[in-house]
Amino acid sequence: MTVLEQPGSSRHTSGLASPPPAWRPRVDPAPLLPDAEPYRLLGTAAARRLDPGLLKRLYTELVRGRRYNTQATALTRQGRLAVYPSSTGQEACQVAAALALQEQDWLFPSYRDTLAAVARGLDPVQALTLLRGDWHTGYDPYEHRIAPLCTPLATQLPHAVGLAHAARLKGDEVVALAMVGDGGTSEGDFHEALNFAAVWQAPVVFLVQNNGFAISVPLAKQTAAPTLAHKAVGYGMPGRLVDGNDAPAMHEVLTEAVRRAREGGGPTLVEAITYRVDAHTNADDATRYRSEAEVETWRAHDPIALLERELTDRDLLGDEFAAATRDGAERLAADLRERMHTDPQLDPMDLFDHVFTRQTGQLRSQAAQLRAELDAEAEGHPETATGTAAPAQEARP
Amino acid sequence: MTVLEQPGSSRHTSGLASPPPAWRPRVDPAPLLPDAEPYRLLGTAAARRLDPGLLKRLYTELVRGRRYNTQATALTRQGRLAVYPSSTGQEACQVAAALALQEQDWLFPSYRDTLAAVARGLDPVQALTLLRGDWHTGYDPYEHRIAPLCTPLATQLPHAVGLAHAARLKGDEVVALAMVGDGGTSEGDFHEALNFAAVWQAPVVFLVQNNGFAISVPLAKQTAAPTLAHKAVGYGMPGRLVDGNDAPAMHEVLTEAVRRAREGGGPTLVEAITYRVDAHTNADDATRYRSEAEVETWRAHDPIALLERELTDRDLLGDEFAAATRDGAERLAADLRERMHTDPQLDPMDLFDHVFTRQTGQLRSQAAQLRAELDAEAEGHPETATGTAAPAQEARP
Amino acid sequence: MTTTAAPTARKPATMAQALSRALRDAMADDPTVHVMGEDVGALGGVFRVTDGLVKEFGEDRCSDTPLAEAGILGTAVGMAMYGLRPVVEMQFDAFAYPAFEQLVSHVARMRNRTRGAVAMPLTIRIPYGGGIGGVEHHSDSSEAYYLATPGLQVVTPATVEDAYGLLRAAIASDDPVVFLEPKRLYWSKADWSAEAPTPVAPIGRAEVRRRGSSATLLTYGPSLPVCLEAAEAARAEGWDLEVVDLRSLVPFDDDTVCASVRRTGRAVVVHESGGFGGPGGEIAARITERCFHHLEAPVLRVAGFDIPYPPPMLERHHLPGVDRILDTVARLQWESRWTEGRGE
Amino acid sequence: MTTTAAPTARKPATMAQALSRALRDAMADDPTVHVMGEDVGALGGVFRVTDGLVKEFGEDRCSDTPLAEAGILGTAVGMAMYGLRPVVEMQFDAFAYPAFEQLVSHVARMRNRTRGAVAMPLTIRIPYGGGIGGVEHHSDSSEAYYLATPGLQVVTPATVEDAYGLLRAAIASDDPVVFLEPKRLYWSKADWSAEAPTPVAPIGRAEVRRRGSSATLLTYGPSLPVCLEAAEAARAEGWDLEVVDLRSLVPFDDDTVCASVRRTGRAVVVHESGGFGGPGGEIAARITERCFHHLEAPVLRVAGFDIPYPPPMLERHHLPGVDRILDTVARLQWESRWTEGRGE
Ligand SMILES: Cc1ncc(C[n+]2csc(CCOP(=O)(O)OP(=O)(O)O)c2C)c(N)n1
Ligand SMILES: Cc1ncc(C[n+]2csc(CCOP(=O)(O)OP(=O)(O)O)c2C)c(N)n1
Ligand SMILES: [Mg+2]
Ligand SMILES: [Mg+2]
Repeated sequence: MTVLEQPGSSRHTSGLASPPPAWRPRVDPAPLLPDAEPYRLLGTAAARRLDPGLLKRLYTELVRGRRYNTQATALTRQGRLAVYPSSTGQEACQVAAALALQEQDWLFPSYRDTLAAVARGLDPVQALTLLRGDWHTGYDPYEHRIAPLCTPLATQLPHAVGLAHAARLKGDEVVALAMVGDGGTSEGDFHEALNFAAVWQAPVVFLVQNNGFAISVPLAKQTAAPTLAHKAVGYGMPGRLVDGNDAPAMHEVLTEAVRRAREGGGPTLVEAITYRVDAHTNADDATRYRSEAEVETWRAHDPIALLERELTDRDLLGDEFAAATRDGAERLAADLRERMHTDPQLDPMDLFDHVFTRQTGQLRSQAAQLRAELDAEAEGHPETATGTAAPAQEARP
Repeated sequence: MTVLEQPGSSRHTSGLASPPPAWRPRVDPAPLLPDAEPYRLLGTAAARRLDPGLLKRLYTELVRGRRYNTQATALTRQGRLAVYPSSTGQEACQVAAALALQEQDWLFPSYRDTLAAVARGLDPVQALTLLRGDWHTGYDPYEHRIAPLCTPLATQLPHAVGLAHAARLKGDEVVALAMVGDGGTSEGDFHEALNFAAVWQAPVVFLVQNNGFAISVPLAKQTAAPTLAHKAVGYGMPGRLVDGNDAPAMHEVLTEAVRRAREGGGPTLVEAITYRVDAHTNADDATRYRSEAEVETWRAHDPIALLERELTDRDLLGDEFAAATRDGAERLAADLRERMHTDPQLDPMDLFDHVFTRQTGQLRSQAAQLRAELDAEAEGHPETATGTAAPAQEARP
Repeated sequence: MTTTAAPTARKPATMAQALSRALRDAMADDPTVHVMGEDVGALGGVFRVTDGLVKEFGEDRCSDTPLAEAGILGTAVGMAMYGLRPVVEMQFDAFAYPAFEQLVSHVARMRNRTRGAVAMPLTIRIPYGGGIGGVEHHSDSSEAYYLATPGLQVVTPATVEDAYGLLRAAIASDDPVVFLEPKRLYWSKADWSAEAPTPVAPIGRAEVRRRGSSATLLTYGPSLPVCLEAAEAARAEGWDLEVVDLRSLVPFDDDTVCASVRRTGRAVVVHESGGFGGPGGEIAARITERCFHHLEAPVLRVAGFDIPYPPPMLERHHLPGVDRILDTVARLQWESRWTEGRGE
Repeated sequence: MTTTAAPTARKPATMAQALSRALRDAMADDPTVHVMGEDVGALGGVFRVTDGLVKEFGEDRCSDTPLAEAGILGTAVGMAMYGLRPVVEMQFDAFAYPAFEQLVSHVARMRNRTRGAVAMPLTIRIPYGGGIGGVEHHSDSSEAYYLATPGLQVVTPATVEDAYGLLRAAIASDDPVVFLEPKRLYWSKADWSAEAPTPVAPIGRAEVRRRGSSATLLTYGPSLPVCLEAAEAARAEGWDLEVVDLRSLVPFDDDTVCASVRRTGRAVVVHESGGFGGPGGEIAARITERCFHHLEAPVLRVAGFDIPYPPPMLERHHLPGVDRILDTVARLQWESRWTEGRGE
């Protein structure tokens, strides 16, 4: 099995000579390889066995998630968010990532994964401070065990590995689920994180949302691999390929990977095939690099529509449930809208807190300088008074 | 084929639902996977077909290479080399890497691969300046198309990719062969280089000398992969596994990979299973992390002995040829010994040359300062006169 | 397609357009110039500086790379070894950090370690600095890292004209240049004779942007407009400030800087980068070493605070502004005449 | 196993041994302390600083990692998030560069970006500097990069006692510390009461190593012994030099430094790191800002040249030596009395 077509390449290896002494195949690679096709449940016979409660739960979250995405996008147009990297079209990945975890587990999201954080229970306003611009991380990561939204690509992956490893050393049954994009898999940190995880057999699940693009760069310019899931075998962990718009399939695969990790089976790499229906962020112009027709084919594979079809087929989408779902989503949106339309109260003096546990003398004197400037400003120049947030103009994560 | 044992994991994927629109398997992963056993020729029936000329050529180079290694190691004891990372035991990899290349090709060696550079035609004294300590790169890389010996692990790999890519853009049929250790495969630069190479289909051959250790760290703490060659599939390039002590097998696999690259077939990852018989460098204490017994099993799989057996079996190792081989190796050693026992003539003012194409004013004045100091020293303090090299005390690459 | 067309009227252009034009002209003039980076192709870069290049020169000359900065710079090193002249785009300041090892251990040293045999004619374009409301990791001023690395030239334009001229000079240089593009000046406009722009040569010359006699403001990149504004405002206080645009941090133009400071006797260095360990310390120290007898007051610094870059809504408090500059100028010991008669 | 045993006689120890002891005591005192890095296990580190730890504390507490510095530091960040106190070893200065992004974008900012919710009690041990005959990439003085990064403490011992005390303090700190170990002092010896060593607390205090009145030498790490030697030699020239060991570059001890310089009126900063953009510029600038009226001469610097670190056979020409320090002290304008009567 080699493309080099060496005469005798695998025929003459036994019997005649001893292999190099330290040589032994370490693990059987076969079970590590992903299936040839992305795993799917919706629209297949296997969907029948799915628990109605789960399907309805997923549906509620997807609808809420979509509404969250459209509301956040609207807030950028109203100048209330500096920037928003939408996960419209990727809600099944986001929701499944949150639901696959137990309370003690940790989520490591990227800038695009605020929805996963919200689905895990984080207050949307707190999830959005980074993108509103009032503070980098707007929540206490320990409260919901959600690491800070990470912008430098793939750099959160080793954090997830370290945290999961530390928990395991301590004897805690904690799993970390780390999210990264297709583009992020090209970074060295992706490689190093997966390698550490496999060597340590750390309880981590790596979820790659392959949404086809890294800003404008299509997958074909990102990798020549058969699939991103195939990268798993090079680390000695199983790779799984899933239809990322099939919420129950995503949920099943992630839940299974989380269970395996929790039971000491080590890490898994999951590639979810999905699509970024919106532009990279509101600041991006997607028409420069892809056609409307391509987007349309993916709209036809919408995660909500796919699940709706299953629910309808199985008579699970009654009027009442549908209305309650819609209402819940609208409540989330209304609440978010309202609270985001209030200017956050900021204290510029915060800049000097938390650089270190105790302020250094140097920072104390810089803080005093700013304090004096602010006081002078408050007296002399009302137009630049402190406390009011200058609306952020432009920002791209 | 999945360890997650999802019910229906690969059974329900056809017919019932359409797959995600953009989904198509990009390349067939099967041919990319390495064989289960390292490719070997010596001691197998396939060895019979090997060209006697090639076998004798390889033997000559191996014997020369071993002698080079022992001589360089001896020079460290005589204070003539600051440090030497020996490739004793790995001569088949070193020699095959050099011989697989054509004149216009490029070699990208690491600190351990001075022998490969010498086998490609580089003057051993020039190859050793880095390790003697008189200058970083002791040769003009363009002369033999040998990149500077690289110490920061795996960082030379993207260089090889870029060079090969540039040559291809220019229409030149140049192949780059880049060498890295098992430890180096854990670095982010390894990942990024292989990915770029595969995406660009650059004519590069990556040769991993898996010698079992990264200084003291054994392979099992470095990776959980079935083999390092399995990493290839994650980039979409073929992976090849070879007995790195089997010189004709190494030569065949590398030659084939080079040919494939030259013909536009893209990069290959070759893992050579070998062993570092000496310590990491003369400064290292290998008894701290491995047993003499382990080393002994590998001594029994010595690349020279393996080839010698084949030559003997086929009556190719006549007394005359054996003696000529020995003599050639001794001549190399004697010449090296002699020339390394002369102090290199160094001019400290060289320090300021080549920082930039033209010396900046700042460097000119620093140079003037040193010039004045040296002049004063030459007058007043003969004991610290310039030109004499202070012997380096300790250095570890 | 060369740049020798007859000069015509000056027209307004943004700094981004001037940079774009410089890339285009350099590629047209020299087939070894290759542009590479994330999103530099169809998208034209997130700041549109590479807009149109892929159309004009094809994907081989202007290529979207995989998303891996060490890989981008590392492969560019190899391309340079084979005789190309790569122009690498790092998408944002903080996203150049993954390439740090390649930069410090290879790009900066290749010529030196090979005794001049292997040149590194590489330009590394890095959009830097704040003031654009960027979220975390999008507003770093990372110049201190580069200027502490021997072997790198470090250049940053502050005007539309220099954006063109310095970028052409950087690409033409046989040594590596870290080319820092002030993000918040990308959309700054100036009348500019785009038909016959010229490279700035050699790299390493500061430029006096405003003549003055009371004190010298030394600055570069994003802070130049702020300093010019401060100099205007200072007239009301009776100060006539000279403003020097350093343009090149490495090589450093001691002559122009010291000539100015010797004339005015007072100096303030202004930059966004954090003060501690930032460029201002080096600049102040070397001025003091060279002009001690001429100084009526210590060289002072106005810099970003020594904190991680703030979130967008607070960044205006961090950035050196006109008031902070004037407050600092006021501290240049205008009353103390104890130094009188002290000079050479 | 704690450090409260009764003090006994002072015995000679090397700096490497003191560091080793500090690690051992810290691990014994606090089960959350974990040592990790390349070859820190069975080998005990290439400098033997972690010798014996794996035996005493097991592989979970002292672990050989895969060979990937960003991965080492990145996983350490995650471990710190879970309440551990990782002590990371980078094998050599230049091999910390691959971890630069993790260091600057995460380690240094984690506390700040989470408003104090997530602490980073991380110690990053980096053997640095030259003078040991190391080949390329084994002798960098990389401190300039770290001190320009807000959020990092930067500490470096110059004595055997401080090696222990500062490392204990670093490990005990709830904020990240870049702990720079001067390679060429690893084998330096001192009598040391190894039975009852104590942490230095708080981090951020310089120490006057030699009292003097003519001028102050400001230095740290590998250059301290050179400065002390220079101070001895200076007596013959009639100079009584004070020598200040900074110990902590961040936080910087302005009080001790300025008190010394105000007394002596003259100062020279000495370090191996390249001069341009190196720590000396910052130090000279801040002294001048604070002590201008007291200075009889500009603060001068003796530093490595602005070149890539030389090959071993030439390194002695690069490193600041006694003669170069004395030559510089001689340039401190001893004759010029024009400043007389000028100051407070
Ligand atoms: C290290 C680094 N380099 C570059 C960027 C700029 N950047 C932000 S998002 C992005 C594309 C990421 O693509 P992908 O990983 O596929 O995630 P997606 O945005 O599609 O969710 C880039 C290049 C970054 N944030 N970090
Ligand atoms: C980036 C980097 N980190 C650490 C080192 C220090 N170091 C030198 S050799 C070595 C082990 C390398 O092992 P491997 O890649 O297997 O090559 P081998 O020495 O076995 O040939 C280490 C850690 C280095 N040179 N570069
Ligand atoms: Mg993507
Ligand atoms: Mg090895």
